[in-house]
Amino acid sequence: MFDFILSRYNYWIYIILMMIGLYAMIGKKNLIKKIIGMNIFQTAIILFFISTAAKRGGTLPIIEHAHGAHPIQAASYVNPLPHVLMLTAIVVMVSTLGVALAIVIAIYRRYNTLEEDEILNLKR
Amino acid sequence: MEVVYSISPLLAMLASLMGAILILFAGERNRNLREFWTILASVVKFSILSSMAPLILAGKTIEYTIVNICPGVYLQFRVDAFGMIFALLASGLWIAVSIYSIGYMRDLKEHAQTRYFFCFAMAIFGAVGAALSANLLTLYMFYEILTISTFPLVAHKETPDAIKAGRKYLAYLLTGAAFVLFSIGLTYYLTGSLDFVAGGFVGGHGSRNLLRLLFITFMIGFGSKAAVMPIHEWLPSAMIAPTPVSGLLHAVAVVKAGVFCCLRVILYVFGPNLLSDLGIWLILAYFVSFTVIMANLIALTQDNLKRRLAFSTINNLSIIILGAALLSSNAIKGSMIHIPFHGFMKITLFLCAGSIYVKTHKELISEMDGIGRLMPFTMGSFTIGALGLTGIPPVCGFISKWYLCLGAIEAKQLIFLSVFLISALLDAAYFFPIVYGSFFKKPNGMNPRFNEAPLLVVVPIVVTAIFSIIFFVFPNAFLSFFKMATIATHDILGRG
Amino acid sequence: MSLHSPVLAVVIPLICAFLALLFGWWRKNLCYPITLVALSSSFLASLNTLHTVITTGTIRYHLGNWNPPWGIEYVVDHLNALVLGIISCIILVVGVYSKRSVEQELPEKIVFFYTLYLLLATGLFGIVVTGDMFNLYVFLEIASLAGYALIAIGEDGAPLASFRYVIMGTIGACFYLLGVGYLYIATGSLNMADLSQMLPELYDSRVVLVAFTFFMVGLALKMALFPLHTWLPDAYTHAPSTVSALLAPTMTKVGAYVMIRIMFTVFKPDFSISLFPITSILGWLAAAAILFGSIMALAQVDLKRMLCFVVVAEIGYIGIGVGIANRTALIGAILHIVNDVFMMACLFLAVGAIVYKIGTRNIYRFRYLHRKMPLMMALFVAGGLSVVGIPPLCGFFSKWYLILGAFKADKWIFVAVILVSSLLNAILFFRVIENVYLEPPEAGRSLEEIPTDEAPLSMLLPMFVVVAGIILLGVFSGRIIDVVIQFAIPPSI
Amino acid sequence: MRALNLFAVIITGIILIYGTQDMPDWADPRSPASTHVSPRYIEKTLEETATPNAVTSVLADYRGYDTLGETTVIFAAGISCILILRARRQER
Repeated sequence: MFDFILSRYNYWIYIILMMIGLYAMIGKKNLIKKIIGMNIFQTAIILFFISTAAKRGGTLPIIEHAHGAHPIQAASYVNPLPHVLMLTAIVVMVSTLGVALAIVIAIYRRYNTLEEDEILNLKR
Repeated sequence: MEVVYSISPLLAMLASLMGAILILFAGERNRNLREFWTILASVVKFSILSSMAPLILAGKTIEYTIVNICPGVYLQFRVDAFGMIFALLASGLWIAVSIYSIGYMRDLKEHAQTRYFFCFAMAIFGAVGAALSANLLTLYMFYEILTISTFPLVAHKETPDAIKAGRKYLAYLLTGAAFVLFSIGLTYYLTGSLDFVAGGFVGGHGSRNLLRLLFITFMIGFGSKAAVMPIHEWLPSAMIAPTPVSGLLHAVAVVKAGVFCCLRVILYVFGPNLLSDLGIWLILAYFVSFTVIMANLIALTQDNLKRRLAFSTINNLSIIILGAALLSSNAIKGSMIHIPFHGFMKITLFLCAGSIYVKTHKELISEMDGIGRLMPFTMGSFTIGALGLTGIPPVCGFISKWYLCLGAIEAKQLIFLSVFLISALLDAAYFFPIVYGSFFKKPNGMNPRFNEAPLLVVVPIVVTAIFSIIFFVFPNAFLSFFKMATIATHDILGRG
Repeated sequence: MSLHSPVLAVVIPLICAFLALLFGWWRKNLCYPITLVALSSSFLASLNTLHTVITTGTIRYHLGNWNPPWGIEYVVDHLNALVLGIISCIILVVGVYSKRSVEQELPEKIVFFYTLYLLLATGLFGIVVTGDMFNLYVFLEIASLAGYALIAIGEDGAPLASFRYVIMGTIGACFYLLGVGYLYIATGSLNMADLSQMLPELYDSRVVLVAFTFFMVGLALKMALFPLHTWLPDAYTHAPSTVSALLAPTMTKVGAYVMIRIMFTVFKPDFSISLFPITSILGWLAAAAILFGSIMALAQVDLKRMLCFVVVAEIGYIGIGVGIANRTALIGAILHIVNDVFMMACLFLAVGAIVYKIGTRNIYRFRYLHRKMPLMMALFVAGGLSVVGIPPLCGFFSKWYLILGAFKADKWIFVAVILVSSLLNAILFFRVIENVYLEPPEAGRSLEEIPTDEAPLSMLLPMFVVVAGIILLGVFSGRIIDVVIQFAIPPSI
Repeated sequence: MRALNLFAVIITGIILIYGTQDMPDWADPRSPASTHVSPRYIEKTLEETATPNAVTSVLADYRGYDTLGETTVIFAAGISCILILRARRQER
């Protein structure tokens, strides 16, 4: 049992991070807090992906030795694919964040507040 | 049965579709051109249809397939004797009603006439399409086109009452259509086919109770259009529409299409054998008998002429369904010929009502005393129509009622024979006071001088009235309705 | 040429987006022609793709010439070739339409508008043709980002609606990405074809179950399936007319396509139908969506908002077809994707034209509209009747297949739901039709005095195309099924 | 409402944790992710792309198309921000 928890604790930590982020996204009334939640959520996903790349005993996926000296062992380098995916995902998430902030600015200019319920009151 | 492949059903359909489009293009500015298209389309359509009649009378059917819809179901026309009766009736009366409409609408300076004539053409398109359909899905398509295109006609006056009537019309008919769609889906699920077969095709598929349910949903669906009680309420309300529309609704297209579909389902989907096996025909027969009697009793109490005629229509529609439900050969024949005969007589009556309205703006029977002296042609035609609906010779209504009564005897159902007879008595009871009052009572406050409606209005009335008499003397005159009904009956019963 | 057509369909709008920005800097009115050129070449490429798929079967295109599963692969089979063709057609049509409406509503932002418009098109096309799970995510985000921004520049409430859409959309996309991550942990692959081969052995793995759940929830958010539709009505109501007309037909339908793709290609039908009974849950949710959408639509007086709820209901139709999950119902669902793209485009384009001309969307202020815009209103009625399900307009035929499918699956309650919603739709559209056509004229003012003030040709022409599409799709639905759709359904169903 | 949100979040978390039960142990070199597709990127990167850094070779070559998409996202985001923000200023 302890082994089981120990071997997966990293995933669990990210999942807890995700839950925090998700709660902020759907539960908070302040728009900026929602965006912060979104960021936490996305970061948790990035960490989750990266952690799948890990290999015990693996090192950076940069091939050091020259051709032909030893056959290259995949097991001795960590998995490069999740890193690549997350490089893309980080950019995507930053872009989302940027657009979200731009929209928040637009909202603030119109309503002079960032509290969702106050905005709804103003609209009424 | 020999099948002839021919494009003429499609051409007949295109005639009214093109007519409708041309009417739209002509628009309000070119009124004469627009009316010309209306008449031309109706004449072309009728002549194409009647050119097919000889083949039908020779016992053949005409087929034309447009496109596949789903496995085993095509968008397809198949003209058989029964469909031909209805198609000829609808397109033939369209000519009369078009001419009449032109006179009526111009005389009353109605608004939105382009929309009116467009929808009229579309309604006929739908009705004839339903008549020529080879299967339930094609039938449903044209049935819906008919329903939708009639809505603007019902609500034509655009007064709050008219809009309310239009809503009621749609509510009843679209709900009915939902039932129909349900039934068609179920039929396809059970049998994998939707093609009409004389004598029915659903037998042997599904459990008996499922088939009973199917029959009931079919009857609720199509019955809504045929104004079977208790789903008839929309029809009297729809009387608010201009009179030619009421004529179209009652005599030509809409309710007749409902009745036509009911008969299609009874005779070509279920078939007499299956229905008598399921025993459900008796329920249907009692149900419509109730409508037959009730509608006439209500008609007695109506003072508005058009409403009285509306209940008379409800009565006659149920008589037609009752005839088919009796499942005997004479009754089926009688109900089939009652479709066109009632059409001719009822349209005469409605056009008369319109003619009175055009001239005197009167709608209440109690105000019509002595009107026969003003409008002898109109009221003379009215008398012919009334006699016919009561079933008195020498008007064609007698023939159909005679066969219906024979059919009731043949089916050994004397109770339904008495239904026919009582209904005829009641017919007399509410028609003859009108005739009597208009000719023999003194008009109050009216100048009893000859003052007939415009020519375009009167001529169609007289023509349809004369036809009602001709059909008595020669039941096979012109269109051979009687012979077609015989062929259709033979097809249906001959197989079982 | 035909070999490259799927990728050309995606890349041409992308390149032209840069060009539009570049040339737009110099001359503002160059954007519109560039957009049209891009979209029409994209459309031609899609047609070519569709033709190739029909004649020679599935196209596999290896980007950068790396074999899958190592590289990214485009896989175009009958399903996505059809969706690609339809979507590119509508995007082009809306593009043609956009000119006047954008000039009126967003005069200052034409350049950026068209740039984003093309990027949105790129994103949607990319989602449809790709055969790689992660690539799909990237293009999903391109489309979504462009969508967020385009919605945010709408009328008064638009930024807030758009912000909510950002939040919900991001949750959806992140859930999808989580699903990809879980599948990656379980299999090590991102390629759809590769995954579908490896997954059957792992169907009892909890990782795969969770991945599947997250795909479904994420996509349900993206396609606005009840009860996760909450972002849609606000967002599409407040967006500029052209944007709603672009997003309402395409975005949700692409979401539905992805859902079908994942349920029946990445995962095998026996998993989605029996091992993990997502289809029955989906069916019930969709039935609720249909009723909810139709009833909520009844409560609206704003025509556009009403249509937004109709979109929610229409998504339900697709969902119900997928939920019933037999061959007939799936034909209905896919046919409904196709039909719905055209019907929604028709309705939203008409709303755009109404707003352009009279500046209100309140259906009780549509009096005389049939005098002002006779053609536009006639076309609107055609679209409305199609949604109601009047044959021979296309909306009927997908309903017909859905009803047949429901009968075959013995789900009579779904038949009832579909029929009831047709009636509710009838009330909806006849209410509008009544207000347009039958409102009695004001006292002392005859109808003849009201001048005709028809929408410009650049709006009418697209409407004609769309309505022609609605009629032709209806009449030839049997043919479309024979040639394309029947091959789009996995043979094991 | 608050309870409902919390409930949804907790359900999500539970489902996610439920899924981890069948995952390979953390950093297990025999996990599918480490053995199925990715080894080729490491073993062949020098040979096929002449790039010692496997991440770079995947980013720019094997899955270069994703990177094109990534730059497009940035482009879209930039245009979006201009579109949203500039518009407001002009309205004033």
